[in-house]
Amino acid sequence: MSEEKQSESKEAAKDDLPPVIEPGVYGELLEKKKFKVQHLGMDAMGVEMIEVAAESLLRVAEYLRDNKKCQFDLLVSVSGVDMVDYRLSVVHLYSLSSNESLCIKVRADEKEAVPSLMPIWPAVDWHERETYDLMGIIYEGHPDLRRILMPTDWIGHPLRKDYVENDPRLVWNRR
Amino acid sequence: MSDIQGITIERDIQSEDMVVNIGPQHPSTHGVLRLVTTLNGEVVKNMEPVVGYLHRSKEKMGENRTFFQYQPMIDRVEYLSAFYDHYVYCTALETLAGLDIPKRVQYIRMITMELNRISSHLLWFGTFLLDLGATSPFFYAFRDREKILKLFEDISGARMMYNYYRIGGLNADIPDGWIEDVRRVINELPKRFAEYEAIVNKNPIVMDRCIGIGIINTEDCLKYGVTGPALRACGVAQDLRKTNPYCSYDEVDFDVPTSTDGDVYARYQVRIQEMYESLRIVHQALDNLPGGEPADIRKLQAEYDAVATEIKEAKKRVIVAQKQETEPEPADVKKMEEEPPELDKDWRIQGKKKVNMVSFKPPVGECMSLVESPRGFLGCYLISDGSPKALRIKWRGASYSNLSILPSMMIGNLYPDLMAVFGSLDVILPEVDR
Amino acid sequence: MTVGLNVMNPYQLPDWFIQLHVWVSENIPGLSFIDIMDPWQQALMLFVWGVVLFVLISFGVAKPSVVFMVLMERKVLAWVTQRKGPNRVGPWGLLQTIADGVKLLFKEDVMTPGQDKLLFTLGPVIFFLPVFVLFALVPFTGAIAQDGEIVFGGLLGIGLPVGALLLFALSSISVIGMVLAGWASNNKYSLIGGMRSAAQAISYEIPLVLAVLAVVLYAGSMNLMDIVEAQRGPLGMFSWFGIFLMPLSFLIFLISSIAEVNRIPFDLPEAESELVSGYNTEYSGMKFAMFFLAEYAALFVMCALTVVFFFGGFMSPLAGATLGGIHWTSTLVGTPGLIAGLSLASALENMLGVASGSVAPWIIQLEMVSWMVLKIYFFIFFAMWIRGTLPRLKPDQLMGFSWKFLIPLSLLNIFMVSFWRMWLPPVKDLESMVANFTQNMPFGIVWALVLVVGIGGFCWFMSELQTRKLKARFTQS
Amino acid sequence: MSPVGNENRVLSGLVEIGRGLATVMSHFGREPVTLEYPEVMPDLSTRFHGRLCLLTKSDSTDLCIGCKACARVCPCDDLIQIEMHRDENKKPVIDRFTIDIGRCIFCGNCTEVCPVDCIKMLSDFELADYSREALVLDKFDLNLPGEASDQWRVEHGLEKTVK
Repeated sequence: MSEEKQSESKEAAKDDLPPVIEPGVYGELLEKKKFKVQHLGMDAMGVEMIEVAAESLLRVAEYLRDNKKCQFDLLVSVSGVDMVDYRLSVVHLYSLSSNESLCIKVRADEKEAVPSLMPIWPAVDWHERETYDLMGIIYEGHPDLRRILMPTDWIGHPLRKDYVENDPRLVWNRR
Repeated sequence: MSDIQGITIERDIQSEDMVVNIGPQHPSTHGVLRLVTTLNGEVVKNMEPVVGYLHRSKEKMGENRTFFQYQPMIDRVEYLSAFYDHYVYCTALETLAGLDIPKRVQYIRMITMELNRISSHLLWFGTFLLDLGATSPFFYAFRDREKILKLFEDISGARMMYNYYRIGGLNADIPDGWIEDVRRVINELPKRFAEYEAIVNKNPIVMDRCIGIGIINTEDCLKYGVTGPALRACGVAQDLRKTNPYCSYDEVDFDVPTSTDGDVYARYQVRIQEMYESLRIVHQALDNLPGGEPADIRKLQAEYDAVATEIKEAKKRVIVAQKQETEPEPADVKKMEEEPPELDKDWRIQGKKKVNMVSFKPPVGECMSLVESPRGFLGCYLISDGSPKALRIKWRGASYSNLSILPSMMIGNLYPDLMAVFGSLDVILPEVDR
Repeated sequence: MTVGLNVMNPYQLPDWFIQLHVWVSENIPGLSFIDIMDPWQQALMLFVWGVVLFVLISFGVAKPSVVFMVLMERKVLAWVTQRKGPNRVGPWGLLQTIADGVKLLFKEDVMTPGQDKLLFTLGPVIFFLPVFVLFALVPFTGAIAQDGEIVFGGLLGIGLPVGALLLFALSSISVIGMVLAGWASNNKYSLIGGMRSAAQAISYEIPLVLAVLAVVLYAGSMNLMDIVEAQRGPLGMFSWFGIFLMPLSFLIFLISSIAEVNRIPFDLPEAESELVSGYNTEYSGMKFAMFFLAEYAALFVMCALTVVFFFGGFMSPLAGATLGGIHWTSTLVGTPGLIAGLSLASALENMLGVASGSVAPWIIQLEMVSWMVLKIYFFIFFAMWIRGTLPRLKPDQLMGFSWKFLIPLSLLNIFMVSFWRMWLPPVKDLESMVANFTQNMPFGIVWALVLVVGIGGFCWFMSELQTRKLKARFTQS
Repeated sequence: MSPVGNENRVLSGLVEIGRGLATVMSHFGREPVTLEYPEVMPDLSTRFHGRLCLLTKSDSTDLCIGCKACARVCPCDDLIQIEMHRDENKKPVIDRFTIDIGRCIFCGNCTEVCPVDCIKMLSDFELADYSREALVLDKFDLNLPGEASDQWRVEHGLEKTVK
């Protein structure tokens, strides 16, 4: 399976065309409802991935939570991913009724900001704080966005690829 | 959740609230957790958990170590049930690389994981009752947990930091006689559990301290992302082993214990029942373990090897005979055409082709693997860019979400209820802080 | 001789102390100015006697027993949890507590700047003193009379006619020490612990005293010695208050006494899972050791009182019974015991070269002490057993249990005991007991009514209340 | 499912406390599970992750070929340091082999990748020392003599004797 994928991507690179990705169940559903969604195919576990633009994130999330066909009521995790050029905020959802998972990716804009999912899933509270703390993604609309794992006076966001280890500005590194 | 349990506070007397820092070092915070609590007398008015005292940057470590180098670090993420962390990590990589896992490996993983669930629940049981003030159950639970840890030491060489699962298989096969040891232990455990229940289950003090305290319902769980026994105690039969079977959990028969009360006592009962269910799974997995004892497999392998050598030698003799242009012996010709027997591939402890740990490079891709750890959903979100190091490893610990519900459960309750409620959530701080 | 001394002994000082004083004033030339008749000097003597008594009891009885109890507690808790317990210092770890004590003695006495130094130091002292004074009130043996004359007044520090009253008055002083310690520590855990201890002491004094009130009612005296003697009945150990006459009283007393000495399940002032160590969190070194010692001493005293009030004190299980045609006053005063005891006594008399019949009372005395100590240690063991089993209550449950359950129950109990006393007044022989049984039947019927309707209905009512309370918790949220 | 039944809570409470007391007391005479460590050594399994050692050939000469595989898979930075050169017969000669046992996490990664089954783990866990320098074990400390190495191999099922 994975080799196929690899060869596919190699071919795609040869033809200089983006690989054609079939929309998944939920992506299709969202597209029908006229949401702007970019399909990213399935991940290795068979979980559908979609990329959503920051401005339509909240509406998509609300739809995914409330629609009878989706009912993604349990938020599993929020992770920030540093793709060197840009930062992603990845949300994993789980549905208690259909036992399906879904992965939503949101690209952070120039100000490293994405809308907070607090109104939809209050469970993101600590997850978004953690992602802000470690990745520096600012969640607009989060009521209490501050560091959670690192000390409050820490400089920089450790999980970013451009993070300076042993930053001399920190007191304990000057010793 | 509940308002102050029938206690009304009258503000006749001039009094002020007291801010108590519970933790970072406190006997019942199970690690280094700080709860900034505002108390009005003994009633909790406000509570804010402060975490991060145990942050060891495990996610950053994963980005600058190879996959094999990172493996020992996983043990330290959640050290009470480290097999689950290993499983989740190995599964993520195995699915990324598209490896088939032999049945024997799956069953051994299942046995170790369920034993680990028991050992983790036993530790929870002991410390929970210690928080309530009972001392003896703590020692009993640790005594029995030690027996399980001894089994783990026999199989992996360490009591808690196992480093036993490998990408595509296991570090080593189970040692000889291990199955008998496991059977001995799991046949003894139900008697011990019965003793625990005799001390605790219907004890009036335990009942009064646990029943109706820290009540949550399914909406609260979803609101805070609470999973595991805490969610099942609200009446949701959500167990990834049942709903999204991984490993070989679809081949064993077990129930998902639930309760509808959603209070501390319900969570206690769910966990106790889960231990019995885990024993059932271990029993079945031991009975159906493909290959059985490693000694038998080795014996069979030796026999097959002998036959294969015979065939090889017959082949050699035939070739020599053909070179010398003489008639080969008919027995040899007949033997030559035989297929050398092969050990059942389900009996291996590595995939067909052993993964080279040092130079393992998964293909480009990403994967979120989820398992039902003793505390709830344990996830590992892994992104690979095709290099021997991960682009991003994210741990989704169940305790992290489970802890976030604590303030809302506590506000309005009494300060001593904190110990019962916090104990019943079974939060483990290294998993929160990573 | 005794009569003469009593006249000039208004403070009830013990005879031997007066005699010693007289001897000193007569025989030591420099001290001949001492006049036993001077009331000021008698007051001074009272003070000296108090100090002597305190030192004697504290070093002779209390501290050795505490040292042993600490070890015993650790050993018992170890044995019920399949461990070995301390076994390094001395044979079977016997010297462990002494080693701990020496360590605590040499530890630095840590004080933080925010503490109120005076109260911080006063706390353990106030906690410590009354508990050790309590030892003086406990009768370890009874008096021994020979030829109508009291040879030995019994091993008893102060034989007051209002012993029981003084006892509870003293034991409630300790809590002031705890509150002071909690307040002066400048630590929030300590403060909460101190507050809890005050609330707890106030709540549990009441059922404790009410339970003893029943005993006093039945025995007809507040003198502890008399209370013990009142338990000498024709049925031997079945005449003891705790076993047959007032088991409910005993139960209430047991529960409240465990609460009074702050042990699991009532150890809220020092609940280690909530308050780290409660009121003594900030204490170290010798001050901590004083808290520690006093706690165990209080447990010892409370167990001793349980024995005195309910289990016949220093009496043997046979005392008062007529068995095999012999009226037993103790185990030794009976055929086999007597022979053994007397032969041992005569052997000792021969060995020491003293007059015949002067050792036998001492052997009986020794027997009494052994019974007392045996019974006390049984209850201490029971408290440790409880500690190994039960979890801790919450403060609101603690209060509720005392005010809503124990106090009404003990009031009912007093009713019951008074009717029982009317029905079966304490007698020394079996015949009059049987006669009383039929004669005073109306009181018996009322007693049974109180027992069945009162206690039964109360228990049913409380159970119903508790069930409703538990169920209501679900509907609340 | 609700644990709040309709039994009399006062009576059942007394009975249940009695049951708890009896259960606790039933442990009174049982054999203690405590192991008094310096006198009684713990029963460790053969796979125990203890002190690292270097197995040698039967004649006590070095088995290690200096491939540095162990150093590469070690999760701790610079824990294992190896310096080697090749003699005139192109045979590897280990000049320096040090393991900082004070930083070792005893994960066993190194033992798994060794191509000649040389670096292994003993069941020795008493590793405390007075200085950090003493915890850096060199080749002299790590090498097991030939006989002991052979014994180790027999105990662990590595039957081939290395000449």
